[in-house]
Amino acid sequence: MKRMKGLALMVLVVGLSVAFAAQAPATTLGTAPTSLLAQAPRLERNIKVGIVDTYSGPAAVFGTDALNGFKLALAEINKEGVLGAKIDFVTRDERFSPEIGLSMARELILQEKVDVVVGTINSATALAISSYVKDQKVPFVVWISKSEKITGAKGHRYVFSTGENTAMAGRAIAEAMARRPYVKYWLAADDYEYGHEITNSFWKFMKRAKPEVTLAGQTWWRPGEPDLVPYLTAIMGAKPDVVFFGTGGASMANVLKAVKTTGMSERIPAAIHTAIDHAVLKPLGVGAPEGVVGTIDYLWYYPDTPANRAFAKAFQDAYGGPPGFPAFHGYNTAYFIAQAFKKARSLEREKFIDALEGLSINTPVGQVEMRACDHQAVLPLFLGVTKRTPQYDFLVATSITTLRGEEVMPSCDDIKKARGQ
Amino acid sequence: MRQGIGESRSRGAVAAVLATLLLLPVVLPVFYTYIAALILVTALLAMSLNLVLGYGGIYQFHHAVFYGVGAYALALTVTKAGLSAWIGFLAGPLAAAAAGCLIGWFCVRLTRLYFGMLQISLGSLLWIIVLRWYPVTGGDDGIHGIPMPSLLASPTSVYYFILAVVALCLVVLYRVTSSPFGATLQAVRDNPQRCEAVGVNVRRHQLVAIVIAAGIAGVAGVLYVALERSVFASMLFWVLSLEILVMCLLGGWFTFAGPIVGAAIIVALRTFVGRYTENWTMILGIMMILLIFFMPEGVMGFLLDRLGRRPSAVEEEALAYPAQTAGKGG
Amino acid sequence: MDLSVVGSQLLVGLSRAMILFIVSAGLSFVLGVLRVPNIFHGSLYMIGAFSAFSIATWLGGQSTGLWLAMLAAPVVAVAIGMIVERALLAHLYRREHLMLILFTWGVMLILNDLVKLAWGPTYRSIMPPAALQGSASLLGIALPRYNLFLLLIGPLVAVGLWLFTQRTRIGKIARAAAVDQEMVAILGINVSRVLAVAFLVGCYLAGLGGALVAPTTSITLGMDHSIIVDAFLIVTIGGLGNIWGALVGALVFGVTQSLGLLVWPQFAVVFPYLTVVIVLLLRPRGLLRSVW
Amino acid sequence: MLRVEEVSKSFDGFRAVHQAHLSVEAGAIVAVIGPNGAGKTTLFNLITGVLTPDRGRVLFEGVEISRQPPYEICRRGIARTFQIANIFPRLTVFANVQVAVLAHERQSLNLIRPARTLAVRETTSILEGTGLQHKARRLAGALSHGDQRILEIAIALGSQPRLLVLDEPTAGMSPEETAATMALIRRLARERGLTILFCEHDMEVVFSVAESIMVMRQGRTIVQGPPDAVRQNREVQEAYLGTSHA
Repeated sequence: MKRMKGLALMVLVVGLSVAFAAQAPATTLGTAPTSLLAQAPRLERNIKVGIVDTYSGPAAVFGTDALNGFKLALAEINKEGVLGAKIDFVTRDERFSPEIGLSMARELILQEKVDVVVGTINSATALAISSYVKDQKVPFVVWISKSEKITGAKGHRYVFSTGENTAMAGRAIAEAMARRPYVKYWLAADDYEYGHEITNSFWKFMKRAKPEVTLAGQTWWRPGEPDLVPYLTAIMGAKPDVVFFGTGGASMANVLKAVKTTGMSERIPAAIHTAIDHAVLKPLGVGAPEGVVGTIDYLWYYPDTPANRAFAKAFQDAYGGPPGFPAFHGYNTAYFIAQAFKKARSLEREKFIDALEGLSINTPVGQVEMRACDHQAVLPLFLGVTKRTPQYDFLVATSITTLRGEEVMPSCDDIKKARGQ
Repeated sequence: MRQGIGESRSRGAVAAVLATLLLLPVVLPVFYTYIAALILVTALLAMSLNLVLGYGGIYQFHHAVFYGVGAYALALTVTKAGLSAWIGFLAGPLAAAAAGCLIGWFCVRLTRLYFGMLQISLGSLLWIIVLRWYPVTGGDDGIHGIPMPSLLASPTSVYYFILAVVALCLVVLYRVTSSPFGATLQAVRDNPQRCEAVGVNVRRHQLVAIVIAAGIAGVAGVLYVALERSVFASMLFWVLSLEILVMCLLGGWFTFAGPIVGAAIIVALRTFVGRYTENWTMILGIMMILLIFFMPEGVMGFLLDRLGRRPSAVEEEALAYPAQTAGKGG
Repeated sequence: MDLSVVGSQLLVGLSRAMILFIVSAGLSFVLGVLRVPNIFHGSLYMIGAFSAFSIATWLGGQSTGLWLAMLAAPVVAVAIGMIVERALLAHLYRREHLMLILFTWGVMLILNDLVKLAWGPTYRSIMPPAALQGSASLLGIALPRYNLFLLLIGPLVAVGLWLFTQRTRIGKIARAAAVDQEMVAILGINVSRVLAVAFLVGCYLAGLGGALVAPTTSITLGMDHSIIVDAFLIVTIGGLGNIWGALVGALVFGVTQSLGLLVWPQFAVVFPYLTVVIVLLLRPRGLLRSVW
Repeated sequence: MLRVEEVSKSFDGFRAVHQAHLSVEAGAIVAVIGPNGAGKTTLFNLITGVLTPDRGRVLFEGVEISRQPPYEICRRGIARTFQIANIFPRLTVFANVQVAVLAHERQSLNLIRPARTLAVRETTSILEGTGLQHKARRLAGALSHGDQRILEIAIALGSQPRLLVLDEPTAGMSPEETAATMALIRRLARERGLTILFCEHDMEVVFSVAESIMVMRQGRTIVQGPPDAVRQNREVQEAYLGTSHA
C-alpha cells in the first residue's frame, strides 16, 4: 500500500513537472531529468527563428538572396543539430513597408513565440522592430539593412547586425579615394535614408582623410527614378573631378547604365559602395561601365580560398546562381545563431545574447567576430574596380584590396558617444 | 444615409458589438488584442475618409497625409518639444485639421479627378518634407520608441483607450452625418450643380468636410502612435491612401459602417494571409475583383440590401453616380 | 551657365519626355474614350519591359534580336490587356469611376505577382541595339545615341496616333465616343468593339513605352508604381482624356525636370509635384481641352 | 423685378447669347421661346449665376447679380430647375426638398442637431403642395421621369424663392402630364405669390400660360411683349413661327 502511494506520488511529481516543462515558455532549459543524463545539455525543443523581410517588389531580390543563404546554412547546421535540436524558421513578407513589418514582428514574437527575430532590407522596419524588441527583450538580428543607426546611435542590448553598415562603407571608400588625386567632388544619391546615410558618412570621412576636398554640388533623385540620364548630363556639365554615388539595388543598376550610356565613365571617375556587387554587374552584362571604384563586404570570387569556393559552389548548386552579399549575411546569421545557442547551452534569451556578444565564427571570408560593445559583425570590406575580363560575359572587380573591419569601424568609444552614454 | 433602420434594433446591434469589443482582451491572446486595436485605428481612418468620399463624393485621393500629419505631430510633441503625450494627443488632430484646411483650400477649386490629382501632388509635397527634414522627422527611418504615458503601458490599457476614443469619434461622425450638414454633404455628392442652385456654397461645405475628416484622420494617427509607438514617412505615402480608399469601397462607401468592415477585411488579410503565401497581394486583387462583380455596393451595402434595410432596391441605372452629367455641366 | 550644357539638358529632357508621352498618351486615350482611369497601365508598361528582355535574350541578345524585341514586346502587353478587357472590364464600363480605379488596381496587384512568378525578383537589363550605343554629337552637344533615337520615335508615335484618330474610321468613331458614347451607339455602331480597339491602342502604347525604356534602365518589379503616378500627373496637367494634352504634359514634365536639375539638383524629388500644383492652380482643368 | 441688360456670352468664339435683354415684372409669368440652340438655357444659366456674362448685366430687385455665384443668387430669391432632371438620386424625396429648405434657413453648416428634427414642417408642406407626400420615403433616383420633374420644382420651392426660373419644365412629358404640370405651376405661383420665368417648346402651353413672352433667335432678343403682340410681330412670324403660322 505504502509502495503504491509512493509510486502514485512519483507519477504525480513527474507528471506535473513534465506538464510544467511543456507549459513553460521559451525560457526554460531542459531541467532535472535531462541534466541527469549529464554530458552536453540538450534543448527541449527546436529553436525557432522568425524572419521579417521583403519578398515582393523591387527589393525582393535581396530578401530572397539572404533567405537562400540562411537556408543553405540551416541545411548544414541541422544535419548535426544544435544541442540535439534543430533550427526552424518562419518568414513574413513585409513588402518594404515598416508598418506591416512591425506588425509582423509582433505576430512572430507574441503568436509564433520565436526565439530570435531576423530581418530586414528596410532600415525603417529594422529600426522600428529594434525599438519593439527592446521592450519585449527578444533578440533581433539585422542582416541586410546597412543603416549605421541600428548598431550605432539606436543600438541596444537586443539588436545585432551581421551585415556591414554605412559608417564602415563610407569610411572604407573615403580612405581609398583620399589616396587618389581628385579634389572636386560631386555627390549624387537616392533621396532616401540609405542614400543620405552612405553619402553623409562618405563625405564626413573624406573631409577627415583629405581636408582639401571641395564639394562641387549634389544631386538627389527619387528612389526608383527610371531614367538617370538627365541627372548625369547635368552633373557632367558641372565638370567635377569625381562623382560619389550613394545608391543601391535597382537604382544602382540604373546609375551604372547611365554612367555608361552618357559616356561619363570615360570622362569622370565614379565611386559607389556595392558597385562591384555581382547581383548588379551580372544583369548589366557588358553594358556596365568599366573603371568604377566600388566596395562590398562579399564577393563570390574573392578571396579565392577553399572556404569561399565551397560556399559559392554549394550555393550555386542549390539555387542556380552565385551568392550575393545578402546570401553571405544570411549564411553567417544562421551560424551566429547556432553557435550562440551552443555556447549558451540554453534557449534563454539573455543567455543567448551573452553568448552572441564577442562570438567569433568561421565564415567563407575568414573569422568574423560579433563585436561585444555594439553588436556589429566585424566584417572585412573589399575595394575593387570594375573591369571587363575575357573569361566572363559580365564585369568583375579587379585590383581588389581588403580592408579589415577593425580599420573602418567606429571605435567602441565613438559608439558610446553616439548612444549618448 | 437614411436607412430607415428600426432604431431599437440597430441600437441593440451597436450594444452587442460594443460588449463584444469590451470583452475581447479578456478572451483573446494579447496578439489578437493588438490586431483588434489595429483594426479599430484603421477603421477610424477609413471612416474619416468615407465622410468625404462616400458622403461628400469628394475624390480625396491622398487621405493618408492627414493620418501621417496627426501621428508626426504627436511624435514630435513628445520627442522634440519634450511635452506630455496628452498634449500631443490634442496637437495631432489639430495639426491634421490644419493640413486639411490648407490642402483642401486649394483642392476645392477643382473637381473630381483633377481634385484627386492636385491632392496627391500637394500631399506628396508634405510627404517630401517629412522625408527630407531629417533632423526633425528622422526621414524615412521614422521615429521609434516614442514614450507614452504610464497609463498606456500595457497592451490592454492601450486597447481600451483606443476603443474609447474610436467609439467617441464614431459618435461624432454619426452626429455629423445625420446633421443638416451631413444631409447637405450627401446632396453635394449627388449633384453639386443642383446644390449651388438651391443656395449651398458647395466649396465651403467640401472644405468643412475635408477639415473634419482630416481632423479625425489625425485622431487615427495619434492612436496609431499610442499603439505602435512608431511613426513612418510611409504613413504619408500615396499607396496607403489607395489602400484606405479600397477599404471604403470594399466595405460599402454608401453605408455608415461599411469602412469598418473594409478595414477589418484588409488588416486581417494582410496579417493572416501573408502567413501562408508570399503572393497575398494577388489574393487581395482577386478578392477585390470578385467583390466588384458580385457586391458592387460593398460588403455592408450587400448585407443591408439582403436584409431589406434600405429603401426599395433601385435599378443600377437610376443610381448611377451623376459623374458624366456633372462633369459636362461646367 | 554654359549654353551647351543647357542645350544638352533640354535635349535629354525632351527625349525623356518622349517615353512619358508614349505611356501617358495611352493612359489618356483610354481615359478619354473608355472613361477608365486604368491603374494597371503601369503593369502593362512593366510587362512590356520584361517581355523585351525575354524576347531579346531568347533571340540571342544581338542587335536584330533587340529590334525584334522592341516590336514584339508591346504585343505581349496588348494580349494581356485584351484578356482583361474582354473577360472583365467590358462588363464594368458603366460603373462609377472609383469602382473602376478599384478594379484596375486589383488587376495591377494580380499582374504584379504574376510578373514576379514569371520573371522572379532579380532585376534584368538589356543593351540598346549596337547602332544606338554610345554618344553622338548634335549641334556640338554630346548626347547618348539612344536618347536621339527616342527623340525620333516620339514624334513618329504622335503622327501615328494622329493618323489613327483622324484618318481611320475606327479612330474617328473612338474620338466621337470620347465626347458622346450614346450618340455613337445610336448610329448603330458596335460601341463595345470600338472600346476594345481603343483599349488595345492604350495597352500597345503602355507596352511600347516599357519596351523603349528597357535599354535605359534596370527592368525590375516596382517599375509599374513609379511610372503610373507620373503618367497620371502628366495626363492631368495635359487635360484628362486628351492625347495631345499628354504630349504637352510630358514635355512640360520632362523639360522642367531636366532643366530644374541644373538649378536645384538637390530637390529634384519635388519637381513633378510642384509642376502639377502650379499648372492646376493656373488651369484647373489642365492645359488643353479635356473631355472630362 | 428682374432685368437682363444687353447680356452676351460666347464659347470659343461661338456667340451663344448676344446682347439679349429681358425684363420680368413681379408676379408675372414670363416665357422665353426660341428654336433649339437659340440660347435659352445659356440665358437662364447667366441669370442664375452658373455662367458669368462676358458683357452686360443682370439686375434682380435693383441689385446687380451678374458676377455672383449661384448659391448667392439663390439666397437673394431666385430658384431654378434644369432641363434634364437634376435631383439628388441617392437621397429620399423628402431629403431632396429638405436640403433646399435647410439651405434657405442657413442650417446647412449646422453640425450638431439631427437633421430629422429640422425644417420638417416646411418640407412636408412643399411635398403636399406638389403631391409628392406619399413618395417622401422613396429614393429620388427611383422615381418616374414625370415625378422627378415635379420633384425638381419642389426642390426649387424649398429655397422659398420670389422668382422661379424653370428650364423646359415639361420636356419629355405626355400631353396629360404637361397639362397637369402647368396647372401645378400656375397654382403654386398663385398660392405662393411667385414670379415665374420659364422656357418651353410647346407653343400652345406658352401662349396659354404666359403673360409676357420673349422670343430669342441666335442668341438675340427679337421681341418681348404680351402674347398677342408677339403673335402679331412680323419678325417673329418669319423667324420663328415661319410657314406653319401662315
